[in-house]
Amino acid sequence: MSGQAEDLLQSEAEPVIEAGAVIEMAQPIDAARLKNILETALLTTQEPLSLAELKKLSDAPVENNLVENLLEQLAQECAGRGVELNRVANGWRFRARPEMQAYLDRLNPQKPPRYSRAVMETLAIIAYRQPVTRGDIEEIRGVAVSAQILKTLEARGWIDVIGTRDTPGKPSLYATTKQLLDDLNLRSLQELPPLEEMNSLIEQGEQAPMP
Amino acid sequence: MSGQAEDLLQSEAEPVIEAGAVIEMAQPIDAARLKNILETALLTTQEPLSLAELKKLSDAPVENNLVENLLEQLAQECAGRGVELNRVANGWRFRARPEMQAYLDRLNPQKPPRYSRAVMETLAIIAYRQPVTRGDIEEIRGVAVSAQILKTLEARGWIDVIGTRDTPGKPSLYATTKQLLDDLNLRSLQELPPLEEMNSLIEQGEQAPMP
Amino acid sequence: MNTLTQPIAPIPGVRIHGEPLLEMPQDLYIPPDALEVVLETFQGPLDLLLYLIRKHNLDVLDIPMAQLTRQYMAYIEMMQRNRLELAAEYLLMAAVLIEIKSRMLLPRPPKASEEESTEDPRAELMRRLLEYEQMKLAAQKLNALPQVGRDFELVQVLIERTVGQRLPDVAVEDLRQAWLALLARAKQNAHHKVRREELSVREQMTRVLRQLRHGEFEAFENLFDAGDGIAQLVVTFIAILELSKETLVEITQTETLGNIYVRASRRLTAE
Repeated sequence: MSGQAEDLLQSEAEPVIEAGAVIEMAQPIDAARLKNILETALLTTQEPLSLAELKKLSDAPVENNLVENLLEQLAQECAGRGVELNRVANGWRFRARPEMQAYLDRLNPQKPPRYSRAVMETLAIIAYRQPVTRGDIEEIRGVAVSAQILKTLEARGWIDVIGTRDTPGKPSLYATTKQLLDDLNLRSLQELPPLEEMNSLIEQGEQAPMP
Repeated sequence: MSGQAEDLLQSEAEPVIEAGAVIEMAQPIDAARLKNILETALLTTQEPLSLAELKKLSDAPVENNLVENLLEQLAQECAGRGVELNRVANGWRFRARPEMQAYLDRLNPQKPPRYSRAVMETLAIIAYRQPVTRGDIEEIRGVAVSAQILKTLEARGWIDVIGTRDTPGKPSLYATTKQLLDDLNLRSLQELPPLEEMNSLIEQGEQAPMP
Repeated sequence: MNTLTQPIAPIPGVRIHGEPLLEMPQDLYIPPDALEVVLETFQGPLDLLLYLIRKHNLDVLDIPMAQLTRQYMAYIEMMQRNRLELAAEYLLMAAVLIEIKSRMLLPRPPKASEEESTEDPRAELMRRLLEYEQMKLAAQKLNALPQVGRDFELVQVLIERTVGQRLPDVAVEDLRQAWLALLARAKQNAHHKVRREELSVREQMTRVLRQLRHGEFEAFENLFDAGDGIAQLVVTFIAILELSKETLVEITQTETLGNIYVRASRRLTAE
């Protein structure tokens, strides 16, 4: 490993720096080189690097001032570029300028997140059985339904509380909203897949197609 | 339909399809700005970006040539810096030069494990003899190959099953992935170290074609 | 005393080149208790054979079988002596070596059966050794290539995605799948009756309840939209009856044939 690194270094035109090599005393700090190393470290790390950490990158002991100067230089060199070097609470870090995000989003065909099965089943029950209480949903699903699930769907604007049932505890009654229909590109709930058809699907094959 | 296609063709050089907006002349591509955006995208993404992806970063349709020129410029601008822009199997990406590793290790002492000889020999056989079955690998190594070894390489994303051999038991055929090439900073299998010329005896038709 | 110094004394009966076992290749001699480690350093019988061949500068293409077999057997014996669990491949290889050696002792048959029997019995072993060695070297070179994370790092500058994170997309198909899953489970549990139900009624129930949300009485006829077709009006009527049945609404009529009023169940709206 280290032998290999050495080989690589030797074949470079640049002067050789050996990891952990003892630097001759009183060797002047090569500021340009240190700046290079600082930049590389900051470019490869997403978390901010503190001054103390950055100082570790120098082979010879180095003043805070010098490191900070180099960092300022690096920051200035970012003028007009898509990234900038910021000083934040925990240290220094590069980040992409916010106006670049629109472009970078084009690259991120991140798979859209998916709702959990619990969320989808809850939504399905509310859609097909509205208005329902949380208790109703739990009865059909056979398991507890966390408040978080209902909150998620409410925050999305897909369900809301349209009243309470007149039973002990006065549970809220949930129904789906027009927003859900819009988002599903439906004109009315009746355009949801009919339940009977699904029933037959289940009956035919023992193995239900699971989501 | 065809009218629409025509419109699209006519406005080819135009930036965006704004309903009703009449854009007079073909807007020239701002190369400096595009280079900026390309650089930012590459700096913020660890995975290599393909030319097709990079072209999406331009507001107006752009030639491969132009993008490649800009990438070459970016690569050249890295001269003397601690990072470099490389072309690998899956596209373009920045990396820190290996000679920086000794410094970066000071900040982040955890290193991925070095793989055992068994793992590396298995990988080598898959790389140079692909596609191969587990049986093929065992035949060459002269020992059983544990499922764990193959799993390790699969989990790392370096090999995958590309089919089965049509023999009893239908053994899986393993091959290396582009990810392996990316991780070794290579563009293609041909950039792997050439196999050692063994004595001519072995080459009497036994030698598998080299990838 | 003498018996306790056994590691220093030559292991009886095991001789290589006429030398006691202790004189085995220097770097290969290991105290018996460390043998396990050595065994692990070999990737198998081919690796061990290659070591013995390379160590003694033997030509793979012209392996002196007697010598090689003797060394190999000594090694195996040493492993067994120390009761190390010996992989079957090592023993198999011993058998192969002995077989080759014995075949070489036999007089070569005349050229009668061309191909097969005139072939040097060592050929197959040589082929395997060379092929293994080739891959072994390739593995070393492969391992020497700079590897991401180990020998170099990738650049990754932070990009803050401040704008609201992407919300999951849901399609009708997802709802259908969710319901199918519920059905499948209900079927297993057997006690859930999934009745056939008119969604339109449910939809109207929701609409009416929404309309009554203010808690005040609403004229019965206001709950209907005259623009709806007859079928829709019937559905709305059924919805109101269903709501009443579920005590979600109160229906009152102060006088016979007078106006009918509907409101959300009183206790229901009083918080």
